[in-house]
Amino acid sequence: AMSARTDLVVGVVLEPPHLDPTAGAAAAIDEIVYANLFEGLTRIGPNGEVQPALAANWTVSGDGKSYTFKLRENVKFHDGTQLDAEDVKFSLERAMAESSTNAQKGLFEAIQSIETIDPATVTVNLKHPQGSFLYNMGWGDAVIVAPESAETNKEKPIGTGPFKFGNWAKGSSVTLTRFDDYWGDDVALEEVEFRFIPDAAAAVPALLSGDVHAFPNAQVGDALGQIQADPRFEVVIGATEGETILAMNNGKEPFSNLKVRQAISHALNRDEIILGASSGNGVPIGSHFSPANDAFVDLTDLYPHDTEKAKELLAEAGYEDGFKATLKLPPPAYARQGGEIIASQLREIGIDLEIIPVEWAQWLEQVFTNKDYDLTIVSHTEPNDINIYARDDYYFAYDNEAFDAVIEELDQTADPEKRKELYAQAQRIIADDAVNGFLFQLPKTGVWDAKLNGMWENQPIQANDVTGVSWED
Amino acid sequence: MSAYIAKRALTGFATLIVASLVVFAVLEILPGDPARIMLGMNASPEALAALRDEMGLNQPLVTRYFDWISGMAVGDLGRSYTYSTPVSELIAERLEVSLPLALLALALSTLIAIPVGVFAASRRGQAADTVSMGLAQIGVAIPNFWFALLLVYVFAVGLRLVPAGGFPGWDSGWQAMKALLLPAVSLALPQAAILARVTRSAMLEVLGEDYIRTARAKGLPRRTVLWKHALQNALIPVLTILGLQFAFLLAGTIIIENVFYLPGLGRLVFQAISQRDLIVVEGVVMLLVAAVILVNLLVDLLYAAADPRLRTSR
Amino acid sequence: MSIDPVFEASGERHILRQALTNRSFLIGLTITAVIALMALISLFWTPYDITRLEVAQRLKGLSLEHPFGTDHLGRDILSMIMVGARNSIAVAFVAVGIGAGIGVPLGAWAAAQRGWADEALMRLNDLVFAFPALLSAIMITAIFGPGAINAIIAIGIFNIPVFARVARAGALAIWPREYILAARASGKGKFLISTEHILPNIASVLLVQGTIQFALGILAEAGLSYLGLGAQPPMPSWGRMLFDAQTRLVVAPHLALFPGLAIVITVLGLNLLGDGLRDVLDPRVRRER
Amino acid sequence: MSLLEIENLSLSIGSTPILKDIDLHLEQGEVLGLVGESGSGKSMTALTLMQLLPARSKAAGRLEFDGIDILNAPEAAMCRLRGDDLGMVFQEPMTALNPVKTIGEQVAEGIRWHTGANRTDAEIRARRMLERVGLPETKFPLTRYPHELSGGQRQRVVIAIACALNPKLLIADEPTTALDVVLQAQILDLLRDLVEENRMGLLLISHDLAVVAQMADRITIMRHGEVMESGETAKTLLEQQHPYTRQLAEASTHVPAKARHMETKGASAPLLDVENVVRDYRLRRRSIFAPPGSFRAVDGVSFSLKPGETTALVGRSGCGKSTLARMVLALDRPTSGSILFNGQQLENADDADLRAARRNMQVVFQDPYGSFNPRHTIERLVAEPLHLADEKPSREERRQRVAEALDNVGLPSSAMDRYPHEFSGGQRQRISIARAIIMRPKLIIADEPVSALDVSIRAQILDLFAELNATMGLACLFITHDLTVARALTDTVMVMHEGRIVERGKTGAVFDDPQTEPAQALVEAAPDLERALARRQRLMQPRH
Ligand SMILES: Nc1ncnc2c1ncn2[C@@H]1O[C@H](COP(=O)(O)OP(=O)(O)OP(=O)(O)O)[C@@H](O)[C@H]1O
Ligand SMILES: Nc1ncnc2c1ncn2[C@@H]1O[C@H](COP(=O)(O)OP(=O)(O)OP(=O)(O)O)[C@@H](O)[C@H]1O
Ligand SMILES: [Mg+2]
Ligand SMILES: [Mg+2]
Repeated sequence: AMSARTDLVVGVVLEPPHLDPTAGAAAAIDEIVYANLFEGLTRIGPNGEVQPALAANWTVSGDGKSYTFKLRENVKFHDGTQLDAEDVKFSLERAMAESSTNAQKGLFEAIQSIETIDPATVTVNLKHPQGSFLYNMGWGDAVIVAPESAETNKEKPIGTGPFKFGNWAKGSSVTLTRFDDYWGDDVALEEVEFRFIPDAAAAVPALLSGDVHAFPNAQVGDALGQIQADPRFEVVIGATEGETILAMNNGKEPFSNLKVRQAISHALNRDEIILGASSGNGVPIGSHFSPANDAFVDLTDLYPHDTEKAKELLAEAGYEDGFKATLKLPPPAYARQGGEIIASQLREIGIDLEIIPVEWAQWLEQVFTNKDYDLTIVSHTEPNDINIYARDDYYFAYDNEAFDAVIEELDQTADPEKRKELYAQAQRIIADDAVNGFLFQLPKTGVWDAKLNGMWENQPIQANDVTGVSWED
Repeated sequence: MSAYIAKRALTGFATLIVASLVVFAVLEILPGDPARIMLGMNASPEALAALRDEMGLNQPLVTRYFDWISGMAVGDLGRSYTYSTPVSELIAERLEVSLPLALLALALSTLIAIPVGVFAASRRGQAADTVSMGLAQIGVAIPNFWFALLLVYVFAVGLRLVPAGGFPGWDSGWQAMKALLLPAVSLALPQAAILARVTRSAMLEVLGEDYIRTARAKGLPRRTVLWKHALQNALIPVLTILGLQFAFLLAGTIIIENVFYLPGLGRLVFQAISQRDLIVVEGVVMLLVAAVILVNLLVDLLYAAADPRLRTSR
Repeated sequence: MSIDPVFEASGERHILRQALTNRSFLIGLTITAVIALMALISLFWTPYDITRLEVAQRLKGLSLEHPFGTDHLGRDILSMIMVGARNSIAVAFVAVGIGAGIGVPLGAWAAAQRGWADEALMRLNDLVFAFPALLSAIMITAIFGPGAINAIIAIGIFNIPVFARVARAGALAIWPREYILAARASGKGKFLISTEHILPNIASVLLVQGTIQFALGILAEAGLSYLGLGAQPPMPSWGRMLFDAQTRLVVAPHLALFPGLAIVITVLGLNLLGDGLRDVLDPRVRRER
Repeated sequence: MSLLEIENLSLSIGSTPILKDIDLHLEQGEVLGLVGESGSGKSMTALTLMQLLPARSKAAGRLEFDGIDILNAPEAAMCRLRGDDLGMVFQEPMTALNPVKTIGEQVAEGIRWHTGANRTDAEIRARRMLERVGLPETKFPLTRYPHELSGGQRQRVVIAIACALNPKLLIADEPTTALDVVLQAQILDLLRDLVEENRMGLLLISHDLAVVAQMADRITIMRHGEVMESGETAKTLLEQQHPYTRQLAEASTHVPAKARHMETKGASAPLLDVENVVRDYRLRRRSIFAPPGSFRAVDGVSFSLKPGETTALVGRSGCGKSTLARMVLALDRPTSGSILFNGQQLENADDADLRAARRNMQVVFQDPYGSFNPRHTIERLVAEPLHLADEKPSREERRQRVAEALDNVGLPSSAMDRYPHEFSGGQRQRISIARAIIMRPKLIIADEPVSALDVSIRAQILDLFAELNATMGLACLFITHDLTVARALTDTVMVMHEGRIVERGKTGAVFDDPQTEPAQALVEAAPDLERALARRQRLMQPRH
């Protein structure tokens, strides 16, 4: 019998700047190395659950302030060195350090100290109980690296995963190859190539011509229908952590007026927006929270599409004749196309939007840093990031003490039920305040060869874990 | 002749200096903070400051300019912000794609255009002339990215003869060549169309010259006169266009490299601009300016090769 | 003394007759006129209002209501093409205006002045030429943000050296003519000679170059828009329509077909017009680049 | 059987008839002169013979060369004939050679093609041929390019190409018009030698009766595509039976009635005083370090001109005549020396200072067409110097003055609203003279004002100059290489050679008895119809 193929070409949109997930924010890094090349103490599973990884198991102290991890036996780095507790201590301390360039230093903020009990046991002491600690340790930014190779990981990453670094053809692709001394079960694939295809228009022919076998996150827009109908391909619409919102500058007239924000929320027709901006894929949201999350509360009915109501509210706020405002749009298609639709919808209630397209660089500077904007459309893709509404000086310019209190409590709470309730509370507060126009959850449109098994359906974190992928014979 | 080259080198050098000032100044006023772009939305202010420091962005303008220029003098183009590898290495890698692509396109367009142009000129006013020049008109009018997409759907998606895009690297030999085929064709088409028209009109002009009549009066048949006497004389305007085209091909591949997601110079610089990887942009632009200067010089030397009158007059 | 009879027909009719029998010119003129008319009509009327989106009607194929179908936001593509013509043409036109308005006087001046002024101008020209045009256009749009105005500036700047070169080459060829010597012997200065004698005599070359640059401008706008740097929503332009169409080629090829054809036809028309003009205006003038 | 026999040859291009019923015949070793005014169809006759006619041409009649029916010969047969038995020398030596090929290649090419000789053999023959036309290997190696040769040398190469395979018939289409008189004489000598040596037939096309009279055994006179008269040269030209022949002969020896202007008063102050003028042209640097070389085009020239005086400036091509003229006109500045016009220093004056001088000094150029902006009306063209008037004339006044000037040169005022291309060559030159005199200048500088014109038109213009000189008392500096013209129009003459004035004096005296070598060469080489005919008659006497 013919043996199954063992090569895989995965299409990804962006090329990473380097390959060290502990030294850069770019999601493109994790999309290649997470779980494939680097592993942490824990890992995030296909549905966002925390699973054991380098730590085979762990115990938590009664006060929730101390975690003891039992490491797996016989774990080897790709350069042949052995993993031990010292490596874990080194990795975490390196990430926490003052001079650390870790992009998510917040993940390690709660850590007080790290103790190595024996070569296979590590204890992490926290300053205060942290509900999300095990989840945090599953992030790409918290993977375990070896002191010998930590500094050169950017160019030549050395991890403990089932694939080792093969080759990086800059601008083109990164190739990983099977690591034969892997501690766990052997993976089915010999070689995985992550090919960078930034242009949406190029993705479709790449797929149709068979050049690329899988796009875990295909930006193929309206072509999706066509691909879906093609038996050669499997299309899976999953969920991401990307809340797409119409962000409003709450610190600026007239958006500082609750009634105006509510009027805008009523004027939005989510179905039309999803159809036009995301080819009809995407789950409507009513607050800044992912429907895939357990704690999700559906608040989409709070401000149903109602032009009359919107006009009324606008009149109450003192803008009978509407007003003019700007809408700054970053490059992604959901923003540019969504922007055109939203502009046309708001025109119905008398708000005249001037569309200003900006590049990411300008968006970051003008909108995100300088808050020089009225409205903008953007997708927030970090998981569980409702806490950004509690940040001072965040670009929404939203300030609500009640909300801040909820987030603070959430941070201290480990009990799942309690956390769920607090999350619900938080969702409701920002929805009531109509801080932003909440549009939809970005879909994860996975497209791959129908003969391919084991691709992730959802994208709980930004990663393309191919350790479980295999070809059908 | 060598004195001439020396003079040209001198003016070329001066042009480079001015160009470096322009590039540096333009990029200086480019809005957007490279450090911010590298670290993303949620980066802390300290991390930002540290990175800015590390990238040398906090130094005074003049210092940075001279650092850059003096580095360039010894072949050090600096280190990319986004890739954190030496810019010269990045450029060298990308040239491996862009240079062969440009040369291939140039070869294709020349090999198609010159015979077509000569042929059309020799049949002035006849059906063959009308048809080939009509096609050339259309070739000039088609946006090359549009043509490229059509090619992809026909030859990559439909017939599956070549890949739809990407570049497997030169190690893969023939595969690499295949990957460059469609991009080269789509680059070559409008160039060939222009070149064919230039060749034709240059030929027509030459064919009206007295010495063509002299050659015919020697008893040489038409075809011999066409290829042996007329073509070399028509070469000057053709060379001019070829020179312009090469510079265009090397830099103007931005769009085509995007369509075919080729890791070439054009895409490198496009990406670098949007990511504010200024040092890369500076390096690439300087390289392109130098290439244009060099190609111009080369073209002028070729002029002299094609036309002996230009050899002694300088 | 005997008086010679004065004979032969007047020149003006001659040009008109030439024009009416020149095939390229006629075809080119017709195409250009139709496109211009379409753009003009769109100022007053289009089949549908393109500022109103009917998302539910998106990506409809060709039909009686929508002869060219609808786009991804449910707009009528015929209407979009009409309005897009306006923008594409306006961008190219103003860019040519900038290029000619600055380049021609510069070129004429350099030719009149010779010496260091000429040298300096030519080096400056080389410098602009040395910068890859598209790349610089990208930088300009990166500084000022993408948009039609900036596309105009970017394309316009690169038209300047083209016109300067053509004007200079044309003027240099005219300066040694005997009638210039005669004018100088009549005490006319460089400025008067340039405006009275040089410019009218290079006008036809410039006109021809103008149509070429116009055509190139439309292609350049399309290229910039294709990279997302040209006209911006809600303003349609042919290039931007292609940009929007590229991801939908498999599902709705008409999205790319019509704007693409519009570009091809317009550029073709302009090129034919330019070729025709060259023949009509001055069959003797040698083509200069 | 004759070598060449043409009977009833007609030619039309498109629907325009060009040649009508031409009859010609030519024997071996005979020279046939074909003369006629411009556009009479001389070149077309030659091209028909070579079958190198422009597109859409149709020839009919009988054209037999060496027993071959040329009009019906296939292209391949013509290719065998051209360059082998049938050679042709074209009018313009400057453009007749391919600029990118060496002269060796160009001469050898035909030899190789026709004889199948290998490169070395062909080159040996080419070398021999070039030596034959006076370009010896030692000084002119085969590897020279055409631009490295002078006009006369190039014309020799063209002749070498045409004669490389000892053709039975050589057609020479105005082989000397682009050359100066001295060179012309050399080329004509060469052609004569070739005819004698190989018993070659020569069809010599020219509009210059003197040249033909000197060379041809028989002559055929054409006009408007028809043969007017043909016969033995001396007889035809002396007897002048056909009225057109008489007209042509008169025109080419035309001397304006010397209705001379008022006597130059010896005492009057000079109008123009040129003192030791030098003009150096800078040459391109050979290297960045070497100082730029220079070429002295005018070398220490001094002369003066009194009001009303006419002076000729003659000399070989390139001797510096035009350069001197431009400096006198203040269109160019001398490197050193001084020019005093009408009491005003010109050499360093700026444009504003020059207005007064310009008002009194105008210019007429060689090429009447090139000296007009083709886009301006005659009114505007003629009125151009009015720019110099202190008061801007009104529109009526301007038209008035233009009409007057046109009248002075014999043109109707209706010409005013027309464009230059609507006029004949002679009329155009009149218009440019009208422009020159509209400001009533004291001096006119005429740089070869008739050399581009046909003989018959030339005569009219010379008359006009003579008349203007008489009626207006214009002083005139007349630049020419044509001694007949100088003799006809001027009181004094200056002979220029390599930038210097080598001889000067009363026109008649200098030409009758030239003292310096350059002047002698000029006079000797100048073709002269009467002298040529006289010699021809002497030669023919014994045969009677
Ligand atoms: N290619 C052409 N197409 C149409 N008519 C032509 C063409 N070439 C020449 N003619 C016309 O044919 C006639 C004869 O021209 P040809 O050249 O034989 O004159 P020519 O006697 O040689 O005059 P010249 O002394 O000026 O050389 C002229 O009226 C000319 O206008
Ligand atoms: N701009 C220039 N640079 C260098 N040399 C020049 C320039 N103009 C003219 N010469 C040279 O100066 C010499 C005199 O030229 P000029 O035009 O005065 O000759 P000419 O006597 O009028 O000849 P022709 O009878 O052919 O018109 C020539 O050898 C010419 O090559
Ligand atoms: Mg002739
Ligand atoms: Mg001269």
